[in-house]
Amino acid sequence: MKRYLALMILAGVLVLIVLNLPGEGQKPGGEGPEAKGKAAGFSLPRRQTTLTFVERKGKTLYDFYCVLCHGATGNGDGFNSFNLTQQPAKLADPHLLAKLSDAQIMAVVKKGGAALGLSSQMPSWGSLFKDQDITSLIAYVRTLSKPGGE
Amino acid sequence: MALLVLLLFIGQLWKNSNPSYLAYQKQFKSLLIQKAAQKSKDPEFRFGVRQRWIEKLKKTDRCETCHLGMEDPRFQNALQPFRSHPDVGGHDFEKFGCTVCHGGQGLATSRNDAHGPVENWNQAIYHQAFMENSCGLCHGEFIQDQAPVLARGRTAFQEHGCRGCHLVRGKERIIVGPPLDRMTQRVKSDWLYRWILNPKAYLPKTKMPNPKFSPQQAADVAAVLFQGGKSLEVKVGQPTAEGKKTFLDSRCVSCHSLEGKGGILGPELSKISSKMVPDRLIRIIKNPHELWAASQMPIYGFSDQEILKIVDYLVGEYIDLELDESQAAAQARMVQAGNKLRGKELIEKQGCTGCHTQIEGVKDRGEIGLEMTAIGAIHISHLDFGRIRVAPQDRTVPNWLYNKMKNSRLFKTDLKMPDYAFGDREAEAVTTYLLGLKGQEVPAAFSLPLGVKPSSFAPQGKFGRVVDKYRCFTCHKILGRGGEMATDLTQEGSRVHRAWLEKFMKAPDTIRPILVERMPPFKIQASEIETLYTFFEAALVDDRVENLTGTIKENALRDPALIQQGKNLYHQKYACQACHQINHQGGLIGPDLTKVGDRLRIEWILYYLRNPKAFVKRSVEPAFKLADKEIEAMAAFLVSSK
Amino acid sequence: MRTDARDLLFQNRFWKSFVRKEIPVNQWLRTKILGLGLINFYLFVILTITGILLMFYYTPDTERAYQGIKDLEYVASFGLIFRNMHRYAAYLMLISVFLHMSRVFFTAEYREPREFNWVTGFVLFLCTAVMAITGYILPWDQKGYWAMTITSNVVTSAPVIGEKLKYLILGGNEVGQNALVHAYGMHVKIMPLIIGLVMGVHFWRIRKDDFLAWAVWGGHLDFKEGETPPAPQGPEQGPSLWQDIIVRELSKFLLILALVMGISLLFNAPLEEGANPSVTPSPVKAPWFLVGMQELLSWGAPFFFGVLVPNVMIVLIILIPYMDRGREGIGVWFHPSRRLANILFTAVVTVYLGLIIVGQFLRGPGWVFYWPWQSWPIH
Amino acid sequence: MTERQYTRREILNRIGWVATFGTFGGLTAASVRYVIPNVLYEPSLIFKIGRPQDYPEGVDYIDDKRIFVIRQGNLIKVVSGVCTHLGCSVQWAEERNRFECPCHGSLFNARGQVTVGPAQTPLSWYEVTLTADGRLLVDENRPVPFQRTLSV
Repeated sequence: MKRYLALMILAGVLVLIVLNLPGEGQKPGGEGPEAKGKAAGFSLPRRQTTLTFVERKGKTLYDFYCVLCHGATGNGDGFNSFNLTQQPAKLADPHLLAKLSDAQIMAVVKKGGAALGLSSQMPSWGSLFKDQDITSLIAYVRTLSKPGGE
Repeated sequence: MALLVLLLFIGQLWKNSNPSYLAYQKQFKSLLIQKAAQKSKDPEFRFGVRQRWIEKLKKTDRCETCHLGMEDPRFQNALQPFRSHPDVGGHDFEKFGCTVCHGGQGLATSRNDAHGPVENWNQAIYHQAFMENSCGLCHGEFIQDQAPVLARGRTAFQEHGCRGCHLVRGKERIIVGPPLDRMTQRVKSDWLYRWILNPKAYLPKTKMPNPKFSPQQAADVAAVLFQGGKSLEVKVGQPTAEGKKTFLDSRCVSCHSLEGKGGILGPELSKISSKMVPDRLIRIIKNPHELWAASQMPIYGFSDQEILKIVDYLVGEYIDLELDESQAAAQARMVQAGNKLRGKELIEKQGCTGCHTQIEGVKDRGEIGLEMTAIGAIHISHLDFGRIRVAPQDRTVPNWLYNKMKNSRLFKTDLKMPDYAFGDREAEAVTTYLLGLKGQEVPAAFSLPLGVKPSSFAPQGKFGRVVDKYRCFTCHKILGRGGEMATDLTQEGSRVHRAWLEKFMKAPDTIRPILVERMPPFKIQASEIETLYTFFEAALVDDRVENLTGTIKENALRDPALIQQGKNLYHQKYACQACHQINHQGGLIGPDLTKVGDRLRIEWILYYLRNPKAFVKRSVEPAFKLADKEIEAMAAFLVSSK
Repeated sequence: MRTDARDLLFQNRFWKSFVRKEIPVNQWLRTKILGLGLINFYLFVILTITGILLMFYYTPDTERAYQGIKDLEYVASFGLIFRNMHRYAAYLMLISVFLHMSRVFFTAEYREPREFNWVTGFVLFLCTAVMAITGYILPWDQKGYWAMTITSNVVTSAPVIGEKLKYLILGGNEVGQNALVHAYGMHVKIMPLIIGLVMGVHFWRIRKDDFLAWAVWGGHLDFKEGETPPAPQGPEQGPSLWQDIIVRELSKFLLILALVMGISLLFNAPLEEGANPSVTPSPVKAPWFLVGMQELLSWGAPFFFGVLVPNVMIVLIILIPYMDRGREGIGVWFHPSRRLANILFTAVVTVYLGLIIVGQFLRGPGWVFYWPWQSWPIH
Repeated sequence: MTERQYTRREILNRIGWVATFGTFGGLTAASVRYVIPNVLYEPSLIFKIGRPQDYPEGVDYIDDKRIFVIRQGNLIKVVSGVCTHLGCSVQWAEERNRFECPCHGSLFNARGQVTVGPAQTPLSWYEVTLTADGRLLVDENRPVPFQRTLSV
């Protein structure tokens, strides 16, 4: 009798273990659930999920240097654009950006417009920016033409 | 039964051989094989825990057990946890590990335990918005460009006078608000009442927080503040066109705002008549320093007549149109009837003295708030979430601080702390700064202060008096001290011609069309200009520029061919007109170059063209790397346009 | 032949030397004493083995102890399981030692000639408790640190020697590196040694005292000690008898092992944050088996509740066999003649259990009483 | 041999015993596995030593890692700086073109082979590779023959 009882208890324990096991593993790749329980008035810090670290780095540069002519949204409507004889490129234009390869954009930024037969009012930034900076700049510029991008 | 034991043991084997990170590692390996498919070589991959042990920091980080693509550029755009870490300039993972910057539990090898928040580890991984708090750990307080959010947070912490109530060891207490003596001679009582009730209603940009008083409490407090003798009655005349012209010509809006437009340094003026007693306005314009030593306002040197005209204009024109006279009268009566005893108690209890001095009959109780020396390392159990229910995964120190910044009375209503009502951006910045206050130091080998420590440059003597009178530091920076609004004058002696300076000081004109703020015309005396230039010439020079003096061939620069060459360079090759104006032609980004030869010394132009970033680090000017010949031609062209 | 091997295994002098010839070993399997003594021993074996294993990763250093435990939890193969087993076996042992003691009390087995074994047994119980307390602080987490802090403060309430005693236990004035090393030394060196020795005495006395009271063997009350017992009933003495006994004990051991492993598989041993003297958790709770004491102390009068009551209890319990000299009901469960004693014992135990429950589950921050359905104020 | 009929009881018994010893055996094995550490609190044997351009032509010694980095043109090699005799740090004698051990006078030629002295085995050459971000990665777990070099 006692033995059977013990067996049954143990069997129960085993069942429990089996039930418990799947909870241990985790599914990879998943981001945790975004803030579920939002209490009234309690807010969570903003998450800039749209931009990666590299793109954010590009944005800092863009917002300091490029924005003056190319405009904050890349529409070529920076406040200085109205003083230019040739309008700056509309970087938010998906057709334009689709045509340009990274290498081409890199070349324009590096050597300036004049060297490539474009507007000479686009200066060359090659001696100011490192290639890495330009890469991040390009990454950010590419987000401008994406729908829903910043 | 023995079988059961064996089963259990097998269960244990299973549990042991299936740590949660294994799934990630298997996934990573298959990714690796995919990425290496072309190379026809099987990638090497070792299963198991990966650990970085940073002995000097006492950190053991096992993050890379799952974050496997950290250093592999092929995983630049991979999904987490495999994405490669972006380059952060010289931060070797071998030297620093992960958690020293990111927080979280480095020892753990499962996602929840490592990222947190979990009960047995106080520090959860930092939210992206607060990441910069860790920069200060090694790079010190004054890190600026590399950690803009942190820098903003530090400035906000300072400017909003947090230090007045919160002790932070190693930082001096700064009282940021104006002294509140002789209020009867300064402001109207009904305005004072409204101000105390809600400062932002009158001046949306004010740094003064809302103390959240009830109307009765506000009246009590105003009653205490509103004392100090009778003010002088001044007969205010009709506003005149003359007064308006003086007011506008003096460019008061460089610092003061009118209906939210204009400068940010001084208070709003558009409703000034509802606030100030005219006599006080006169005294302020005459000599603000006498009334408040820390005032940033310069002494203009107006004649009494001019001042009266300005005040007539201000009082007559800038009235509060929304103000209901009868209501104002009622408010004034409320203040008169206010209970001074209760008001005094409130002032002392709520910590008004953290920002304001010289309140009659009120003692400063020092820092009455929580000590903040190590607020960034505070334990979550010390923070009261009060009536707010928060999901466990959001129950973190940063989230608490962040929400407190946005609404200081969120968690509890009966608190002393006034409501700063920061917006998202400011709240993030201040939280980041607070999280950076960890009250601990990194080993000396890790300490690498960045940024510029604010300098304590304090000129003495004649020059010092002039600088003090006109409060040059409000806008200009000299040798590391002063505001950002106008040009850094540290190399001014090397930069400009004396004749230009004299002319400019008497009647300043626009150099940079882009800026709203303008140098005000101070009515400065010739002797004072002399003092300024003497000091500029003697002390504020740069030898790199001065050393060029002997090498310049003045005659060669007057060669018309060279000038023409420079002109071509200016207009065609480098298209300088994209940003600079000459005779109203060109862009608005850089300074106006019309007659620049009158303004700038030739040495300066030559040196500046070599490297525009040499002096102004934050200049947006592209570095063209001009050839020496080109520089000469360009300089010749610029000088020629006198 | 296999039977030879079996004979060699079971039918030898080694097993027989355990008991005197006259003892009716064949009754062993029929006794109603639950076999708790040996269960304790098995748990002790499990604890020793897992304990030795844990020492491979543990360093008694305030800087490294906690990390060692984290290593066990996160990176050492089987580390988590061994730690869990150690922790839960310890709890089980505390409980089963206590049950063993209760069994002896309820069957009045402590009477002559087994008075001394009651004493050694009780000493073993105390030693187990000390092991549990010292083991509790070794992970150097918040729980252990603060449990040690309040335990050491309870000690100070002892008259005259209180402060000195605390100084001795902690090896200093505060809970720090020395306290940890002291606890470690006690836990892995001194206490195992003492327990081993006392256990030896306990076992030796068991054999010397003919294991159990006669009544337990067969219920023949009319036989006096030392007389030749009646002819064995049931299975013959011989290889099969010993085999049955050993198989049963082995099964029991496996059962215990399975229980310990099962619990360890399901629940991870608690580990709080690393010790942090600047953060006092509220409420600070002693280890669960001492929470009753803490509850007592919370009523005030530290000397009375913290020193007098427990010490008097200890002395009383030790003296039980010397006070109760009756001869009736030895070896019988709940003999009617001992009703009062049994009720008294049960009452004391129940009260202490109640205190533990109140202290553990119904006390919130500031040691304020909360019902389980009331939520604690969060601060 | 005659077929022996096992009763169910016997079979169960047999299984029971096997399981029991299996468990004990398994636990023992687990204990052994447990004692082998999975992570080490010691400097990693695989480490990065900066970029190739950090190393000028010639022999460089990295103090805390006790290795020599040798650069010849665009070839880079890494040799252990630990004397194979008793573990002293050997020194590079530029003018004599050899490694010298200050403790017992062992001498190794530029290839790391013993020329003189108590040391018996040559200094070992370690594998060095370039990481994806262009830094040198030394793996002390992998001795390589002298001929193996990294060209950058």
